[in-house]
Amino acid sequence: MIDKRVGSPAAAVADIRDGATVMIGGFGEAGSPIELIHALIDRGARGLTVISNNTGSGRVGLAALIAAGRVARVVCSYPRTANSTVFPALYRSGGIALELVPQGTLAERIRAGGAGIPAFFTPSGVGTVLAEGKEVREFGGRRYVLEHALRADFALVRADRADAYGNLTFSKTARNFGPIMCMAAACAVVQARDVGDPGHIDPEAVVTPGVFVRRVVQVARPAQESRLVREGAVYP
Amino acid sequence: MIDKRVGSPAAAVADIRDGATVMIGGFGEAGSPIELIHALIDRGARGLTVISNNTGSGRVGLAALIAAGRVARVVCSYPRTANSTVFPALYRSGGIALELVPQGTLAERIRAGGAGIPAFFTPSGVGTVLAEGKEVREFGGRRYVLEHALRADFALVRADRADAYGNLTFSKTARNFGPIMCMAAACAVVQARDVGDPGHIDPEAVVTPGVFVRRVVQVARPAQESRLVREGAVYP
Amino acid sequence: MAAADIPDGSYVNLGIGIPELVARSVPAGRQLIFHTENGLLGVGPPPAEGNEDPELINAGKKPVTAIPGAAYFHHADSFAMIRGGHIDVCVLGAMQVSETGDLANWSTGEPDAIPAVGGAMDLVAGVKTILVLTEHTTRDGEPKLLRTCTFPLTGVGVVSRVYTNLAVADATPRGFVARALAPGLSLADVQRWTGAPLADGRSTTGRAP
Amino acid sequence: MAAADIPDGSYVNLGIGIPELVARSVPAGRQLIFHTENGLLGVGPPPAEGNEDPELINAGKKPVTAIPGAAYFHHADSFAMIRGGHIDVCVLGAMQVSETGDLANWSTGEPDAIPAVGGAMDLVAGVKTILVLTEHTTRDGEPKLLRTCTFPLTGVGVVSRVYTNLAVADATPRGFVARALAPGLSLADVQRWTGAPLADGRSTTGRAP
Repeated sequence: MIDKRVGSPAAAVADIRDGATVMIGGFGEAGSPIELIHALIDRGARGLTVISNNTGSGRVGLAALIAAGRVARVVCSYPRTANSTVFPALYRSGGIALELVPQGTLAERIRAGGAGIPAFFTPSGVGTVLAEGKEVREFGGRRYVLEHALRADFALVRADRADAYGNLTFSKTARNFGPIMCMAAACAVVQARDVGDPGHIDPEAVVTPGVFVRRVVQVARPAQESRLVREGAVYP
Repeated sequence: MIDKRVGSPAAAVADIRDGATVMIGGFGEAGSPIELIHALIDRGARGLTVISNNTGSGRVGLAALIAAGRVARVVCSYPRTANSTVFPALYRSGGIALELVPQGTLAERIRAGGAGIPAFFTPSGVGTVLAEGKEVREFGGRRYVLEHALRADFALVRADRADAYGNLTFSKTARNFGPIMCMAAACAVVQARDVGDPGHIDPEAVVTPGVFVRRVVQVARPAQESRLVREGAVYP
Repeated sequence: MAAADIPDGSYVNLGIGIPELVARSVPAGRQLIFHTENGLLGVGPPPAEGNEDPELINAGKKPVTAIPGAAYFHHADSFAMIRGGHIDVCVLGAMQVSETGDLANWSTGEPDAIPAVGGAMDLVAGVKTILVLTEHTTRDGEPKLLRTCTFPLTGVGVVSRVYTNLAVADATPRGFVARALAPGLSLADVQRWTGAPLADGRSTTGRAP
Repeated sequence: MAAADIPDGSYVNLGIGIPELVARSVPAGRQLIFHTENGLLGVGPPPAEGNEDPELINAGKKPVTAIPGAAYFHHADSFAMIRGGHIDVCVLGAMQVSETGDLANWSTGEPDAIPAVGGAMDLVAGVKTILVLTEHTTRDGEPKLLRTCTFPLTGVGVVSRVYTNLAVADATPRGFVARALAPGLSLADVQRWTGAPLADGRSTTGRAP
């Protein structure tokens, strides 16, 4: 039987190599796959390119991955948040590269990567520094900029429910980038609160069909990033 | 209160004018909004451009709209089906224009229309007659063709459940083109089996958020097209 | 005042910070549906203390609730709503607004600033009506309403109307047009704090149209 | 035979008609998940008579069922799966296949034909491995395996392998390579019905690799 369940976050990320491109889900802490990120820190891969909406907060999760010096480059829409200090300091010192992308363009580039669309035109950013050097074309009297698809070797995503085939549902606004990152990565790795056999999820309610998911690991009680940050936690 | 419910299919399509572009949901009979199409026939608008995956079967629904001479042009991926005779005859006689589009390109052009993407590159159709005259560009050593968004004045769609805000769910493979056509039309008109107040649908289970829908009309027991065709029914 | 100008039944996105306050001043009898770009249509009021859910937040990453009739969706679908013109009104903050409606609200362009744009460029490109809610000047008293923005732009010719503590003014192809002034102020008073010519477009009733 | 060549755990799309039969001959102990482009992953066997649901059909518009662990989705998402390379194998019918893997399966190009392409062009452009299941010749005995297709193309260089009633042959940059022949036939026999040179690529065991 097809069974995408793996036993631990460590096993789920064991083949992420130096130099890999990794999409990391979440909008702030909502949907951030904190246990998978910590397993990636333990794994030790370096020189990563991380595609994520933010850069984490405090010294846990994504911020801890960056603090550990594992990330060479981030592709991101909003790399500063409340309690975000690790990325700003590293960026100012020249220790990390940044490709800044408007949030909707980031989402659409990821969706395009998953959907086999190599490039598309968008009105977002036209006439701004983020469109500099890019092709601009007029359609119907309005100007649009050409943007290219984003793909990744891995995606780390947090879901709510999952089944053995990799079908997923999400919780409220923790859905955010998860579904499209699963589409755009060669190997989508998902931590889910509740994992069951096929039939566990109503086929009408599936948000991410299993074909987009390679591995599922159950994390029944994920850590809450904001609480860890308040408590001053540092990983590892 | 925002309430998108209208009293009848006739009221729901009362402002569809001659020359309008109308997207019509459905894949064969699954998801075909037959009561709305019949109301459109009654309404009498002519010179329509219809965007739909098929061209209907028998002499009811979409086939009846075409048989009534109301459709000047169809944009379609598969204009012949079992029991499809109206379109083929009219097409051979030069009575209707056809823009043939690969099914995935049709879906993506509609989605693009709804998502504010004026054009995108796709690998589908490269090297075939359907790409003739279109811009072809190489990305990563592979050739892609530029395709443009489709939009419409109206969409006629069949859903399963709906609420007063226009949130929708669909039934099984009757979902097909409904969600993206709601996105791509200035006025999306939906017939649904079951219509209720806000809160009627779990926010996690909503397939089409209400912002994409203008009007909802309850049709508790929609006619079954294949049964009508078997019975030799003719509309009107 | 901005809330009063938004038509009944509109779908509205509120920017982070001051614009979030618009949700509290919707006139009685009027219904707006609030969108947050991180995947929720039908944002409700903040939760009671102790009921915060870290997975139910707005674009400012603050806890919110969902109204009956809400819907959740992923980021690509959320920005399809924005980019596709389905959101009627967006209320944003501003660092600078030009007289023809250029908006700068994401970066001062200083070399050591951490650039962060979020969804602002998509919102101004896709939402039908962009309203700006801001102080009339910077903390240092520099005008924010200018002939031309000096900071990096968020969008070109996108702002319809600006609501400040001193005035309500439209950005038009022919420059700023004042629609209303704060009580006790003359057009000349407001002009003094404005970095571009301010035409008088007040209706005879003195009310914003 | 085609079914036996599809690896365990593959996601498979079956074209309308003969290819649908592949679902019936999956070897024991192997699991394939079937995709239909009209919005279902996890297509099950046909329903018992009387249990047909007109809203649960496959791309051929025939009633199907859904397996436990299935998922429904809309057309744009379905073709994102196809175009994005997420479906492993597609089995299609053919009118003509060229020796380098060009496929013609949607139109004879005759002036009075009603052109209808469906999802075939997206499938051949997006699915990793395209297998063709067809009679070796037309009803009139004309070869379908050719140096160059004469009918309008569905895709260029897309077919990996062709399964016919006479042979299994790969389409390669150097032309057709026979991998297996029907019992009792020689390569010369099959060559006679083939419109392009057919190299001998049979393994010593005589089994398709």
